[in-house]
Amino acid sequence: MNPSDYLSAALMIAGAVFFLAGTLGLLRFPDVYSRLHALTKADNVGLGLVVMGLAVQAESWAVVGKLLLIWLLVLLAGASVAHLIARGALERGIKLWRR
Amino acid sequence: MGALLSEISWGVVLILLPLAGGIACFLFPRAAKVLGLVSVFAVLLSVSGLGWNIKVNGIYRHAIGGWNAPLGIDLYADGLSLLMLAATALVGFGISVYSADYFEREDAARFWPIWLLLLAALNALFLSADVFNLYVTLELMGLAAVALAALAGGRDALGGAMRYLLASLLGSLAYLFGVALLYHGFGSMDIAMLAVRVEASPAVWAALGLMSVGLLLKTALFPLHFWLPPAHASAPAPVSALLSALVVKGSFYILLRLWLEIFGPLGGGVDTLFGLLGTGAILWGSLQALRQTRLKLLVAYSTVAQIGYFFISFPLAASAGVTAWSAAAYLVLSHALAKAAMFLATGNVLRFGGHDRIADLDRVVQRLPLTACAFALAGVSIMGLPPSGGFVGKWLLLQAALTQDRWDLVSVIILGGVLAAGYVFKVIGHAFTLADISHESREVPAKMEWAALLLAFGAILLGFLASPVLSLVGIGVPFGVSEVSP
Amino acid sequence: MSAAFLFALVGVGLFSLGLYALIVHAHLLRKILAINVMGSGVFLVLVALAKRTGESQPDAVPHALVITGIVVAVSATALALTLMLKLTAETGRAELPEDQGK
Amino acid sequence: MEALTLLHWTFDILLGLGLLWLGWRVLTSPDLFNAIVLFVAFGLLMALAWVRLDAPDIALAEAAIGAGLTGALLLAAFAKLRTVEKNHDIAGQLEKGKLENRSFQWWPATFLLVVAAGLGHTVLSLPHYATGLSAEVSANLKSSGVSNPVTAVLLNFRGYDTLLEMVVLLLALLGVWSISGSALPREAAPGPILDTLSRLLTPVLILVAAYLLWVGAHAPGGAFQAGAVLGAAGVLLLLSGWRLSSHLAGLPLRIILVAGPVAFVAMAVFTMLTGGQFLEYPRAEAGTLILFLETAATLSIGTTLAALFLGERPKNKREYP
Repeated sequence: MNPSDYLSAALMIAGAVFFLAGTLGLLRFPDVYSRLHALTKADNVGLGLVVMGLAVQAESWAVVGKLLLIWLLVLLAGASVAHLIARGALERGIKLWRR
Repeated sequence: MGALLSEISWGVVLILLPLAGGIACFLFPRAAKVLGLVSVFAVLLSVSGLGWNIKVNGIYRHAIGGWNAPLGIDLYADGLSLLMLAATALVGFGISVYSADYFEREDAARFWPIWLLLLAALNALFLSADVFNLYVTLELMGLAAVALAALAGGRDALGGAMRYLLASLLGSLAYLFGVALLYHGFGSMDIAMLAVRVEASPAVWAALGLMSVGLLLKTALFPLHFWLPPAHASAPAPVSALLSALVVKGSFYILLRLWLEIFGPLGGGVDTLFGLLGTGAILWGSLQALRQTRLKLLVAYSTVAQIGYFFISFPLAASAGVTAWSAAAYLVLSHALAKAAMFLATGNVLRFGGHDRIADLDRVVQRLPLTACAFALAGVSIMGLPPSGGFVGKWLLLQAALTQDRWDLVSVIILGGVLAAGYVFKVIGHAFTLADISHESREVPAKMEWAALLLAFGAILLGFLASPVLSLVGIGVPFGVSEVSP
Repeated sequence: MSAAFLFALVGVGLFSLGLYALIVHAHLLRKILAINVMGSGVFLVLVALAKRTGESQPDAVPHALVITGIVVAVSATALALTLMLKLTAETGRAELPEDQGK
Repeated sequence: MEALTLLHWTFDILLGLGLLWLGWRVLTSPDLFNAIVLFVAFGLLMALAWVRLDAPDIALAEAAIGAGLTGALLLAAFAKLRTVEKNHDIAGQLEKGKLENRSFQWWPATFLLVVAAGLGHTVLSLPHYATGLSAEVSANLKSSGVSNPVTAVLLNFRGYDTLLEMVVLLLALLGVWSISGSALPREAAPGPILDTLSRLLTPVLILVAAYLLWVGAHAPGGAFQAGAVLGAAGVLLLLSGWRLSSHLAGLPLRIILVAGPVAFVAMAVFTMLTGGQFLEYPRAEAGTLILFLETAATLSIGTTLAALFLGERPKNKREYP
């Protein structure tokens, strides 16, 4: 193992922690809006860290470009879908959770 | 001329022609009827071309892509394939002529492309020598058949089609599982190669079980026939004819082929089981047919019964191979013609009187004499009275049973004939009875009457053609060599 | 025992689960899902056993067969869903006519 | 190394159990909508299993078609089912759909346990080492025109299967159109986000499809995966309210739908007229001809999948007088 391996391992483990947190939020949060919040926030960052971890290992800039493209696409899709779900929920009349 | 005939690879033509025809019908819906009729007629000619080719050169084999099995897929045709292709082309042509007047405008634009693709699927099925390729043709055939069965719309047709689709998909999946086991057990999908490599092992037995159940479900052998009567009885008449005469034969052909090449030599009592189920089908189907009050359902249950006869050949084949299998082949052919004629005649009655209640069939004989005649002639073949194709088939079957002293099967064959006489005469009797209820009557085009009559004539004519037809079927020795020759 | 057989057994399990659901459930959408799960099971058997080559490169033929199978499955699913919708529009219930009122 | 094997085993076993558990939940979850969402998740887990089985081509196809498009079809059907059932005014029908989950039935369950045990035993009885046709495939890969073995099998060695498969897709569409009839395009107002998203993503998806098509010759990818991505672009456009203009809904649309099968038939006729067998490409041009076939197939597959998603045939008033 050389230093770059340690770096990418650290990045990817950090990413996995974010995924774990997001998943926990998805399962434990009380209503659809807060679940979406937990999911998208954590997953976007988590995926970003994983992509960075992989980019460290990449053999060429083209691969780095592809990885970044994947991240951007997931960001775009994730944000839009979260918005659509939230809007759908509002239209259905699902109330915000208040303590 | 002869050189040209043998130079063209007619098997490929038989697949591509209806395919191209179907696509053309889809692209130009206004010309669908003309394009469809031309394509089906061309298919009929191409089958003659293939027949000529096989008669002169023997077995037809075509390595697609030039690869040869096991890497590539081969097309294969012997006498048995030729018989199925010819039956499909003949019956298909008769039904097409009928459909040209039956479907109009938008309905014609829906019917023709699907029917031509079904024809392509059937031809591809009868020509395939590869078990996975057969799966694709099975799915093609199943989806086309379901789409056609749903053409009429309405609760009954849609419900029937839905049930048919689920049964068909389940059957294909079971078959595909069998393909997976055969391939992973013996490293090939080519039937001839599998025939050489297969030896008794759990994989083969499981494949036999899965493929048999899947194909029996699609062939609607008792007690897996539950989907057939609703689907066949609620479809438009020409579609019922196609489904009963041709589509159930497709899956039966695969089963027969696999049995002859791969599973038959293994033994193991499955043939006895098939014989029992066949017996059950004959008795149950005939009794149900007798009970029906609607003509179309009666004809559909008659199909359930007649399918049983095909399976009586399996237990008889062990020691009278050629006779028993020739009987099955002859029954398949004559049932295709006769059942198509019956459904088309039923369609005429429905169109004429607006209903198909058997009790109110009174004026049919006077007003639709040709249709009544077609129904009666087809009935002669279904009952197995001489001279008819049905008679030859049942006679051969009786011969095979008698040489082995299988009196149980002899009595089933005869009893089935008597029951068939019962339900055919039930219809004819009502058609002759005068009743004075007046019906709204609609004109039935002459072509529709003649199409039914000519198909029925074909079934009768087969009674005189036994030896040429059987010698043609024997090309390539599909049934193996046996001591009894027809 | 190897990964090939592990996944092949999972395939057998999925096939059986799907068949059970196909028999037991009346709702057509559920039956369609069941057929799809069964199909996945068969595909899994077909591909898992292709890994028995003993090399890193598995047998490519079953892979191609399964891609064909996936396309066939989506075609059949589309047709089945359309039939289901039309039938429901006629009868008001997404069940086979004979199963209704059971 | 030991640890790595152990890790692989743990992963595979968890994946297998996850598949079975999800499969069970799909088929028994009381709520139909949940069942569909779980089915999509099941498809994604299947894709993971394909990766573990060294089948990246199938993983792509599964994710795009098995999970993605089938999921979209199921969800669309579910939404329509809800409207249909509302129209029929059967109150609580959907609630009933929730409760329809029948109680456990012993007879079929026992029967299927026996079936599963028998099949499991059969699978385990197969030889533990078998090469299948891999030797033949690699021996002929050079003359196939492509270097991805799966593409070689799909488009060359067993190209005839693929021809029939294109017809299966076409037939499904014919069936769907025949059953559901035709309809005038409905306007839909999806809102700005979906609109922007589809504007941004459609060109990207088309680019990805073209890339998959091209790369399929030597790496995972090919006509079906590309077609599925193209189909996804179509679904996205349809969701955001876009409809084909009625000038194009007739013959032009139909020509694109049949482009794949027509290309195959044309290729078959061409190969036979030039003295070869059915679909026997001249060795030197095999790569180019395969790319041509795949391009036509991709267009047809994409369009057909999107059309299947839409359901009704787009109406063209001049079609039937």
